[in-house]
Amino acid sequence: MSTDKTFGDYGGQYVPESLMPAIEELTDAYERYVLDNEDGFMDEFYRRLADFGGRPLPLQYAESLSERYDTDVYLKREDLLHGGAHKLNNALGQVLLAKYMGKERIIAETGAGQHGTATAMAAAHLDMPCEIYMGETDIRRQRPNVFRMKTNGSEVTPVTTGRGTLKEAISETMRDWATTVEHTHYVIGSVVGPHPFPRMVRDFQAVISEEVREQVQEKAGRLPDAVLACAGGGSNTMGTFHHFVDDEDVGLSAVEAGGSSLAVDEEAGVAPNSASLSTGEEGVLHGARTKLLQDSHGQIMESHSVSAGLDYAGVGPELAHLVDEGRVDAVNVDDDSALEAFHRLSQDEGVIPALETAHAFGYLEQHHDELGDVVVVNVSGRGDKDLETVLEETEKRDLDVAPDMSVLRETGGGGGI
Amino acid sequence: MSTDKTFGDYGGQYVPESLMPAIEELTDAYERYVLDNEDGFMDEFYRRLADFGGRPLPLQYAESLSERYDTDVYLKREDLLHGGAHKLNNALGQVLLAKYMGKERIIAETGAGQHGTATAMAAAHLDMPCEIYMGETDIRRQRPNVFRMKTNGSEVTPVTTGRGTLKEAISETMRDWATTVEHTHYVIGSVVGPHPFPRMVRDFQAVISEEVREQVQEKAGRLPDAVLACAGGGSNTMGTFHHFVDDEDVGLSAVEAGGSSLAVDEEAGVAPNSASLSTGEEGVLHGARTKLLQDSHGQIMESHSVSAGLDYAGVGPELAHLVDEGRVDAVNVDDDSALEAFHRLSQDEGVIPALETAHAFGYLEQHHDELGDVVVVNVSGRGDKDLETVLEETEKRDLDVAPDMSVLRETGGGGGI
Amino acid sequence: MGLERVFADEPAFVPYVAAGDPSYEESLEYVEALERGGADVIELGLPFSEPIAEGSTIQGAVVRSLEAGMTPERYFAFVEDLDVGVPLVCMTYYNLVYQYTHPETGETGPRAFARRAAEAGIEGFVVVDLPAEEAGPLREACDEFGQDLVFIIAPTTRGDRLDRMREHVSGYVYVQARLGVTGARDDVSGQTEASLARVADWDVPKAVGFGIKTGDHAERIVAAGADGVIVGSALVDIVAEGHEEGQPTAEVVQRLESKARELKQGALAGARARAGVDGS
Amino acid sequence: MGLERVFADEPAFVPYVAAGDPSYEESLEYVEALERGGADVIELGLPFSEPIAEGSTIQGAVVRSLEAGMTPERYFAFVEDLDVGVPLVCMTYYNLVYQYTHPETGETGPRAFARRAAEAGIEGFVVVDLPAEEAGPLREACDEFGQDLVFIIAPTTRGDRLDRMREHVSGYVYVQARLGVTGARDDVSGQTEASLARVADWDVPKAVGFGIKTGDHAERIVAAGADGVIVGSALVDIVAEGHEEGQPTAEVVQRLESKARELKQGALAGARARAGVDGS
Ligand SMILES: Cc1ncc(COP(=O)(O)O)c(C=O)c1O
Ligand SMILES: Cc1ncc(COP(=O)(O)O)c(C=O)c1O
Repeated sequence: MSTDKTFGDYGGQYVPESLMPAIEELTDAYERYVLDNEDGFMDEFYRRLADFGGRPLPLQYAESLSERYDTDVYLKREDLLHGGAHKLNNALGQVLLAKYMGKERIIAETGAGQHGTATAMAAAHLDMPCEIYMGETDIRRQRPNVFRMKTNGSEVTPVTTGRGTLKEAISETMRDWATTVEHTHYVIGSVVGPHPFPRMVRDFQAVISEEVREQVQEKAGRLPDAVLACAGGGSNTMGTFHHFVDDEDVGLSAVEAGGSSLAVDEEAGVAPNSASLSTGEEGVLHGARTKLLQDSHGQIMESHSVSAGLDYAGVGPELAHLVDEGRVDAVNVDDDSALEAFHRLSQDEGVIPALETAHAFGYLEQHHDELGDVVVVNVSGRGDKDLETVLEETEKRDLDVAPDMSVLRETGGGGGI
Repeated sequence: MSTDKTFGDYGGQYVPESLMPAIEELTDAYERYVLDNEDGFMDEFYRRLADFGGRPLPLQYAESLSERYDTDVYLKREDLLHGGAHKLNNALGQVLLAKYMGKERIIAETGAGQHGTATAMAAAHLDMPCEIYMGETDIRRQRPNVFRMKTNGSEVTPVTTGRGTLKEAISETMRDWATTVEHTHYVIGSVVGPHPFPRMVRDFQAVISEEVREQVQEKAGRLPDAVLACAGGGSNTMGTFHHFVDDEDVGLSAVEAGGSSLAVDEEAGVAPNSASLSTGEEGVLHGARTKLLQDSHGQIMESHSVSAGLDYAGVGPELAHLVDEGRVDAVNVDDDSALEAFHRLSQDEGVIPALETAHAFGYLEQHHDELGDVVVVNVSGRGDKDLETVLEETEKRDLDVAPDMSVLRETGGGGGI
Repeated sequence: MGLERVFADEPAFVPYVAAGDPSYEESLEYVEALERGGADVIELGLPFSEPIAEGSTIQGAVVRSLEAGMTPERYFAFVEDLDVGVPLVCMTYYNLVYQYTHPETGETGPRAFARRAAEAGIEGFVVVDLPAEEAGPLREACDEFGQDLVFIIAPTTRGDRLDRMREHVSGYVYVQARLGVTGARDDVSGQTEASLARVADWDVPKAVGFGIKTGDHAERIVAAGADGVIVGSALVDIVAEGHEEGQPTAEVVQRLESKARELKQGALAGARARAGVDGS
Repeated sequence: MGLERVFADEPAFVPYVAAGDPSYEESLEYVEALERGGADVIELGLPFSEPIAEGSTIQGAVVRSLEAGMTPERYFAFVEDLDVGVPLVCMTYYNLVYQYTHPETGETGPRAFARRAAEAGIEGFVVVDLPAEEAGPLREACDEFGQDLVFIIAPTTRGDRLDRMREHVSGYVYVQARLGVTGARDDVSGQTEASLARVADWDVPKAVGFGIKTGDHAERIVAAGADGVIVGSALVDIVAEGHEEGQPTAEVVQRLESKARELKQGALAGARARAGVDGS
């Protein structure tokens, strides 16, 4: 079997030659183990996802939201996956694959720290040495996740180039890989990078829609009218959409971070958003042709979002293709709406979502009357990691739904957590 | 049906008269809804535990530990329950019961904040106003959990009496209840308090052993030789033991916090441990006769443990009874061993346990060769809430298994998280 | 059994303070002041570390007394040292009763506690967290040593519970004027009359407590049918203020005595009002 | 196609610097100094914001150049402003090629880029993240405009891949001396000889790069069979040091020129050694 390297015009393998052999070896392993279930790889993957990860995860009927929107809203609870986000589906798959391939070491990049913690957990579980690259700025912003990775026995290496966030961490991990490629596997954190990563990560994440498709038919008696997921790189997105792509009547919306504005500052090289699907231009970054936030010369922009996990200038090539095809709607929601949605879901449903996830609920709030009668929203992760950010960002704003946090101030320790 | 108020000599209803009518009303509701499944209460409870809570939760074969101890070790993954600990089983059950009883408001105490967050989540989910009492000291130590409760829309009220920890928070919640008892339900956080709480909380938590009993027979082909759970108040403990109590060949060990020492300072009224089952004397606290840490006059001691959730001077009356009967082994593990076990499980299995939970693994480390061939350990919660404490406490000590956290210091922000 | 006797002729004033608050010596003088002010029975608190039924005022008294070294044994010594003629009732929580070891007999538990209390001169008990259902052992000891076991009737106590308590009560019944915890209030609860009505046909005296602060309150409560008023927090507030502001003991004694007088006079006025009403 | 020509007579010295590092004006002088020092071809970097194959030295150059305002258009102006006689190769990443819009024709993409480069005088390209498999469009444009497309052979490139690349390569083959990213090292990699052996029978010149720092390294690599040495980081280090320490441009020019001379002499010495060996 030989898989297509591209999705329409997107995808491909734009990497330094030193990585090409590893990518070919990985492609071969992907086809054998993942696609053909050689040596029962996929069986073991599913078994570990169940026993270690906690799958299957519920599709919860959201009572308050359904009433609020007069629409049946279902929550896919990826926040309940071990580690607190969908990221483990992919990390576990890749670390296991690395083991089947005889690799001796794992590296990964991380932005918000969710992919890093998932990889560190999977590596500890499967007894693989692991090193995580993380921007210095992100290390400062996401200390609990740094601690979790170290606690799981991983090395965490600060990346000091550029702004010190996800983009730089990916670049740095690719540099490590270029050196250690013979015995090291690079566990990329989303459906990005050179082939076979976008396809392989999607396949590992597709367990989400595999479950949803069955669950929604059982609970609602039919397929949904709309499926919503936030999109950074797009792994939870493609995971949630995959088994619905052929169901033409199911609307698929990828909700990106609109940040503070969709306008860009070309001079400063800054896009105050991460809406690469909605506003980006085709280009080549981190191994794939896809939609990017870039200036007119092709230099990559610094993206921005209140949610670190969406803060990336690129997006998965398959999503870019599905958007061009008209199969997936690329939409976005700004920081304020995401914060409001964060508070609303927490108060109304008792589920504290990740800030990334909150974007999908911000979109639901704004467009619920266009989405039909049965809507599935993927709760890609839990918000525990975001408490500090939400506290700070909420205090800067005048949001309708925010709780009064004065008890935190009054009992000392300042306004922080 | 009329349930027994005591377990042997333990239990009972030692509360001010103003609470007695509420306790009788609750007993009646417990018997009708929980025991007799009136109006399908238990069906709804199980359905919500599944859809909202994520049950059933896996029983994971622990590969590294099994190899280390040459014993089949299974982990019951309550850390994967929504909220991050077994606490939701109880909180959801009680908030739902309050709804069936027509109550309009929920109050609860919390120590580490796990029961408070679980209650706040359940209250948000079921649309009940909720107020949580929490010691001022604990608020300072557990800020993320305070934030989570507030985010879920609960009030958090600081308790300033005494040392400002769990014991004082329980007393203060009872005071609120004495005032508001007619329309308010007090969701107590463990198998403590007056009848029917110990029995009812146990019944809600018994879903743990109900699942384990089936899972272990499926995976190991037989009942376990030993079941371990940490014990603070004892709710995860009784939940994990309950369906094994009649299986005489299954050893049951309740692992308490040995703190820094089992000795007590009678003069200062301080026990530097929370080992009430192992070392306590019979007495009456918070509504029940049970084993207590108290001085020779009957004044309650300030207990201590590195894990806030075990830091309580009392324990559930049923556990006290089962220990006296010889059915349950009361054992304990000190702060150092718990910290080492925390790091060991994180590194070897990729599961970061709560510090409470870590005590059970500390006991496994010390006594694995006496426990038989199949051992089940309840992972009562995840350790995310404990990262700050573990960092501080690890730096004070010279532990064999602790990771090097210098990356946190070197990237600024001090040594904290 | 004898506490009924103090309610026989006129409405009783029943003050509460915590023994040993803020110190053993001062507390002795305070209790004696209360008698001079007109106390008919004194509820003397034996402080417990977890006072779940107390508001912040009495919690404060408990903390001060414990920090000054109060123990059950010192409490009984205190009772013996007291120079008062009115009956004393020990108000406490059950764990102290349960844990008690008699210093001479070595016996432990309720009977030992009741014996030692009797030896010291205590005539009755209010055990805040001991409902009638759990009171068997102490009840028996009280019978043996000729003491009264006083129960509290809450505004929520109705029906069967009321009947069961009626069987067990002796000395007087403590009618809790409102839901909640102890603490002085600025009003008289509307629940008081309803509560009194529920025990109207009981043949023990009815003493009303919880929230009574002034002579005026006392008057209204007695006018509403109470045989006595129980006042704690309003007195403890005086002790606390004296302690915090470093007032001379004599001054605090003076203030306690006059507050007691105000409350007793209020109660008497209430009785006159009721007699007027009854006679009209 | 013509880059082969510079390897014909003697081993070539192929320096790399980033255009515009640390400023447009200084950079012009630095490139010219390299020619004076003996460069045979110059690889002139067009900086890309995500230089995934570069070590920290060249990352630094990229940042300095971009901050000083480098763009593709300014790069071509820079090439036109340069006063050098040796051929120039544009070293960059694919996105800049892909995004390029020709200022006159308005055409975009590889062909537009190659055309503009040809107009400016660029004779070849190394596109770091463009493996042979994805190189079709640029390959065609190079053919059209008479330019060479240089590929990198990594130590991991073997078997089929090697054969495929052999088909596509022109000008010279860039033999990567070791795994990893660019950066000067203190030793010569043991992988160099093995890599050279794998392309020994190719009919294009073999230039070895990655980690070469000294004349001695250059000598050993040429002695091992290379037709040229590519040196980047060791030169960029001089530019960086000059910039950070505020050295006069003339001094940096001087140091670059003498470093270039050292490297070129090393390469020549290597050729003599090889000739001696071959001749023995
Ligand atoms: C909870 C959560 N959701 C979504 C994302 C975005 O990633 P992706 O678009 O690949 O799903 C992240 C990334 O960290 C995340 O942590
Ligand atoms: C994770 C966890 N385990 C155990 C406990 C102890 O409570 P219990 O003994 O009632 O299970 C707590 C209490 O907060 C907890 O959070």
